[in-house]
Amino acid sequence: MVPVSYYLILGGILFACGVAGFLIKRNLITIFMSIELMLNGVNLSFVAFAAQWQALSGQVFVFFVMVVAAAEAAVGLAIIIAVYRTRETLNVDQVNLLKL
Amino acid sequence: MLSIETFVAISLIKTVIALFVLLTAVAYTVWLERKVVGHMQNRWGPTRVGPFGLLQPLADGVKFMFKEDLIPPHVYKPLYIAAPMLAVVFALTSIAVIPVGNSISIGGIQTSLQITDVNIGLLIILGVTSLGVYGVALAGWSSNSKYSLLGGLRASAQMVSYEIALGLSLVGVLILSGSFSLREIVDAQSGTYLGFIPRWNIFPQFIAFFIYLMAAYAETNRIPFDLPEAETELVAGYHTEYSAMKFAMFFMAEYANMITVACVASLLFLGGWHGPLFGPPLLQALLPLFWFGLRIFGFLFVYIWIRGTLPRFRYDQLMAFGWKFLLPLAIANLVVTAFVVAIRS
Amino acid sequence: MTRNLHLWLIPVLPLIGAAVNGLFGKRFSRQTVVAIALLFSGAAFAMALWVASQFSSLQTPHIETFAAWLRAGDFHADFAFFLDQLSLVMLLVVTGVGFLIHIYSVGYMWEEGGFYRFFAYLNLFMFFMLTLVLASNYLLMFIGWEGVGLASYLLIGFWFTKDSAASAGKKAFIVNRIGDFGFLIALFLMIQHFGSLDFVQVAQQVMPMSPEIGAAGLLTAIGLLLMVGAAGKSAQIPLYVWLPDAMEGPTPVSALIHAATMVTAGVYMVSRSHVIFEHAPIAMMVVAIIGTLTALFAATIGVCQTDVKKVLAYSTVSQLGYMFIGCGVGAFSAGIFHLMTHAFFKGLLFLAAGSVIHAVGGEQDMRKMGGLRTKIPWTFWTMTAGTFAIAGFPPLAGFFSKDAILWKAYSSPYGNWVYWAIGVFTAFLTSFYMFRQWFLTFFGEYRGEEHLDDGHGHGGHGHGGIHESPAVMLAPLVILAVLSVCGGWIGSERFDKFLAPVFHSQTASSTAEGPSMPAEPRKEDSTETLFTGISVSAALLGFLLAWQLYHRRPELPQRIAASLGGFYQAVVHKYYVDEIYATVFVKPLIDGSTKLLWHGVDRDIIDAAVDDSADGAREVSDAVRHMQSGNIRSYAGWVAAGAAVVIFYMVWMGTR
Amino acid sequence: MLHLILFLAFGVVCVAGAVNLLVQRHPINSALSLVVVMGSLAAEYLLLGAEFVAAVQVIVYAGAVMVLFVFVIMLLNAGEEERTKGSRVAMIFGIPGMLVGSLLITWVLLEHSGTQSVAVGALPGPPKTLGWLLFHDYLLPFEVTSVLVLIAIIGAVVLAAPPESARRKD
Repeated sequence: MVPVSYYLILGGILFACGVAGFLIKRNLITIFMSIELMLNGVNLSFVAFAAQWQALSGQVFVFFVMVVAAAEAAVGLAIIIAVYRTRETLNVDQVNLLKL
Repeated sequence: MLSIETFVAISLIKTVIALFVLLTAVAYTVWLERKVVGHMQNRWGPTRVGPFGLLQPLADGVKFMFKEDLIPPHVYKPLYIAAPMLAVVFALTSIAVIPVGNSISIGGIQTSLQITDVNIGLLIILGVTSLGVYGVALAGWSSNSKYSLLGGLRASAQMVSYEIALGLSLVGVLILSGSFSLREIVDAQSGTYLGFIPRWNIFPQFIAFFIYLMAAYAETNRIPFDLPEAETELVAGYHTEYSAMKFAMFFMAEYANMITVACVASLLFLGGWHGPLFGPPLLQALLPLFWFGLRIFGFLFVYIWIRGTLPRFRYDQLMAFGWKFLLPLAIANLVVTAFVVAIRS
Repeated sequence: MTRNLHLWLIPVLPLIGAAVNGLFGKRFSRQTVVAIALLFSGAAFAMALWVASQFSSLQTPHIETFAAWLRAGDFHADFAFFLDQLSLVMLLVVTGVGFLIHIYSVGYMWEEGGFYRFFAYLNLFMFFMLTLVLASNYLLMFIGWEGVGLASYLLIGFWFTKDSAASAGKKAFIVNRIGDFGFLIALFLMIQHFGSLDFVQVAQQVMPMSPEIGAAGLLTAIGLLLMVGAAGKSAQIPLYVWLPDAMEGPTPVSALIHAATMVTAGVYMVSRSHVIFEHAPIAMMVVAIIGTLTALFAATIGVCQTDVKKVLAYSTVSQLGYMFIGCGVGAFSAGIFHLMTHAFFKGLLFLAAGSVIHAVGGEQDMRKMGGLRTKIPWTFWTMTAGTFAIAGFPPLAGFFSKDAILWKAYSSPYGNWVYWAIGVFTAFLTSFYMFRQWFLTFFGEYRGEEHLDDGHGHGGHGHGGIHESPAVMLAPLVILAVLSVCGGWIGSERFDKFLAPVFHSQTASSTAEGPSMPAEPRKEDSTETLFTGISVSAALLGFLLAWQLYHRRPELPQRIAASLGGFYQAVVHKYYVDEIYATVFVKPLIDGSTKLLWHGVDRDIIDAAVDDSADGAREVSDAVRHMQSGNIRSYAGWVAAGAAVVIFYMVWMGTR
Repeated sequence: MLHLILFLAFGVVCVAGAVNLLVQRHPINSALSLVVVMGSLAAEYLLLGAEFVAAVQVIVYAGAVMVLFVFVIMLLNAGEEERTKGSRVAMIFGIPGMLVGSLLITWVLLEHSGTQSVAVGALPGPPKTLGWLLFHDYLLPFEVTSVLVLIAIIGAVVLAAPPESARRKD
């Protein structure tokens, strides 16, 4: 028997790691992965809450999050490719101008 | 309910048996391929080691093990070493959920001919095979060679693309049987149509079977979709820089994947282990295994046959085939199947 | 109530004409425009005649409600039309005279640009005027009231490229606004105290109230405010100044709007509100005094005017003063009677004046006319009829109505001999300046210079020399002349009886009004005859004086003027009223607006606030924009910090 | 007990993977760490009984999304991360903000929820039931997400397609 809060805290840690990654990483792709990490943390808390409240809706929402994450990954990676094509770098600190 | 100890013991025994059978099968698939292709090309294939060259796989194994393990300079070492292991691990994992026959009882303990029976077995196979791409992709990238990198890129794009068609082709079967459990899918195929046609999914799902066949060939990087290792253009593709046991691991992974695919095809489309049962009880117990093995053999033979027959696709043709032909076809098949099932129920 | 007369058709018909002409008229030929305008105004007239023919069978007042308009709490105002004897008279006058003037305008305006625009405005005016007349509550009446103001503004400024016309339009509009302001406050008071603006309901609520004799109260306030509105619309002291300037508009407009119909709206409104006024003797007195003063004042100015239209304009102001005397002494029916006859003869006079102007090619100065009698005989004879009518010669229309008012001014319980005396003096002045005009225009030698010689003087109607107007203009003149002659034969007694249901039935039931009304019909015939004689002789005196001064010895006026000196100058300059207004009201207002409101409030406070906030925003942005570094990780840092704050706040709120 | 051990084991792997993602400087290592995180999360889902979610997690996340990441890393041949000092704000406000937020959330979670425990497979999510939910109760969101995915596909194609000028040269 594991308290639900453990799962929630695990999810929280993953989310915090994602935020931290977003803040400290310089590589666009890694930053993007940090976002995925955050989403995964949220997904875990969804499933944990679903177990706590005995409601399958929580799991259904995980699917939606996954679909959105997949769509986001497709578009995001396409954007990264486009950025790399014009800037020849993946370092966000050097991608700080709106113009090309 | 079994005690934990018995459960672990039985599982271990089953795992060991399955691994042994699988690895042997892998080895002899290689032998079979060389033999069959040789005959197709009007030559003999292996003949020297043992009768009909039957010990050739053993000799190969010994050779791989004792060859010098070269690690080229400028490779990214951790992944260079991990990649073949990943490949072989994922290839061997999926065997865990494949049932090879009904339950048997030995010494009063009822156990199924399957390492573990989970109700989402098919999904696990799909998941594990989808992870298999990492081995190939990482090998290609970590070798720090343009041939390998191109091979890895091709492999990852190809496998991700064809995985969609593969998954969708299976959904038709899933709709018919209403379960993810491989055992239940097989059980749903027992009996006959009109008294003499076996109730196999291949008959109502012929298109799905075709799609599955094509997609599976692409997933296992076999001719005519062996672009990642196209030796005429990429030397040896993603495993150009590998030698000795690491190379052997990729080899094993490829053949193990072939066998997995053959197993899934047999289970999903060809009725699994169902077949005529006769003779004494022991024979009755073993016959399903035989029927199952026969189907796998037939499937592997087709693999080899096609390898000996068809030329390789161009890469853009491969992608176009996957996205513009197989995927729409799979979706159409899925829609029609769902519609028919909905009408019937 | 029993029958549906479809009264809404009467105002809506001209509206359709206005819409068609206004929206599409630019592409129509002149003939089409005329056809549309005449069709719809004529249809309205025909409809009014039909209604009049049905009138005897109606139960009065006849109210037709078409739709609910405003609802706010208990208060509600409907789209409802109200037909009784009073509105029937107005209806006939408006549609009839309006239709005639439409016809006249066809000839008068034929050469002008913006032809379609003129008729669209004219039809629009008809719509609003009919709405005003037919409205069953003060609010709908107010809509018509404002609408005719709008149409008046548009038509005065019809030649908007001319500066004086444009500013005359503005002046009319602004002066009218002052009056409307009073009217509006009166409406607010009514809403507050009676909870309704419906004529019937207001009357029912006022009836039981005791008259505010010797004390000013609510009804007096309402009455005075209504009078302010009426003074604005009907050009009474002190708001009459716009009307003479309004002569900048085309002459048919002056005839229709600024003589026959719109300016009488104030009289109509006061008559319509007679219940309120009868309960507020002070208000009545104010009405009478204003009317008297205006009549006299305007008449004296009229004596010295040289512009043919200006004379008529001041005459109109003066005659409106008569109507208010009538209303102010409680003789509403006499006022309305004079309104009707005035519509005939003043419309006629204006149209005839227009015809004269037309004939001499746009010249309006009487000093440059003369001897036109033989050249434009039709115009001469019709104008003669109008002049004799307004001067009050029996048996023409003006005699009867003016006489009725003067008699009532003396004999009515509200009356006073002073009103009568001034009225008679004004009648003398009226007769004098009208015949002055008559003599100056039609007799003597032609004093215009070059016009006879060259035909191009007035490009528009320049077929050489002085010429009679076309038949399309003369026909309305003749009809109106006939009406001016015969219009009075109805007799004020019969007219009074006809309107009695409106003015007496309600008051008769009122106990407060008891003693005066039944006692009133008892009058000494001899006294009345005497009074009639006096006023007729006043008119005759005016005629003789004018004849003497302007026909026999034309050099005399100059000398008289010279001997009068300052007073004459004052009269010529209209007593400097415009200048006084400019100094007393307009200039302080402009200065105040400029210095205080524009420079002080607008520039230093409002604009400054806007500018300073813009500057402040720019400075703040300047400071804050460094947050927008373009660095994604910085943005993420802000988001994280903000999220922390939000979480903290939520936790804090949650645990408190 | 076994439950707790498994939870902790996979949890530790999870957190280790997440931390490794942060620490590693090469994107491909980060990507693989993330795959590990996702794999162990799938195991956690299994512990909670969400078997279908676990399988989808592996197939979609680990097997497709992360493969895409790896693919892009390979395609762009992304090198080691440079340690540039691009943003002081992220360090001055972001990290403390993140820490404060995390601590607050942790505190709230510990204080106000989760005293109850869940058993192994607490809420089984069989595919059939989930499918019923998805296609009945959540049909509209489902369709909306399908539109979203369609848009994403089109967007990805448009964005990643070589620019007009490059294509014309071919």
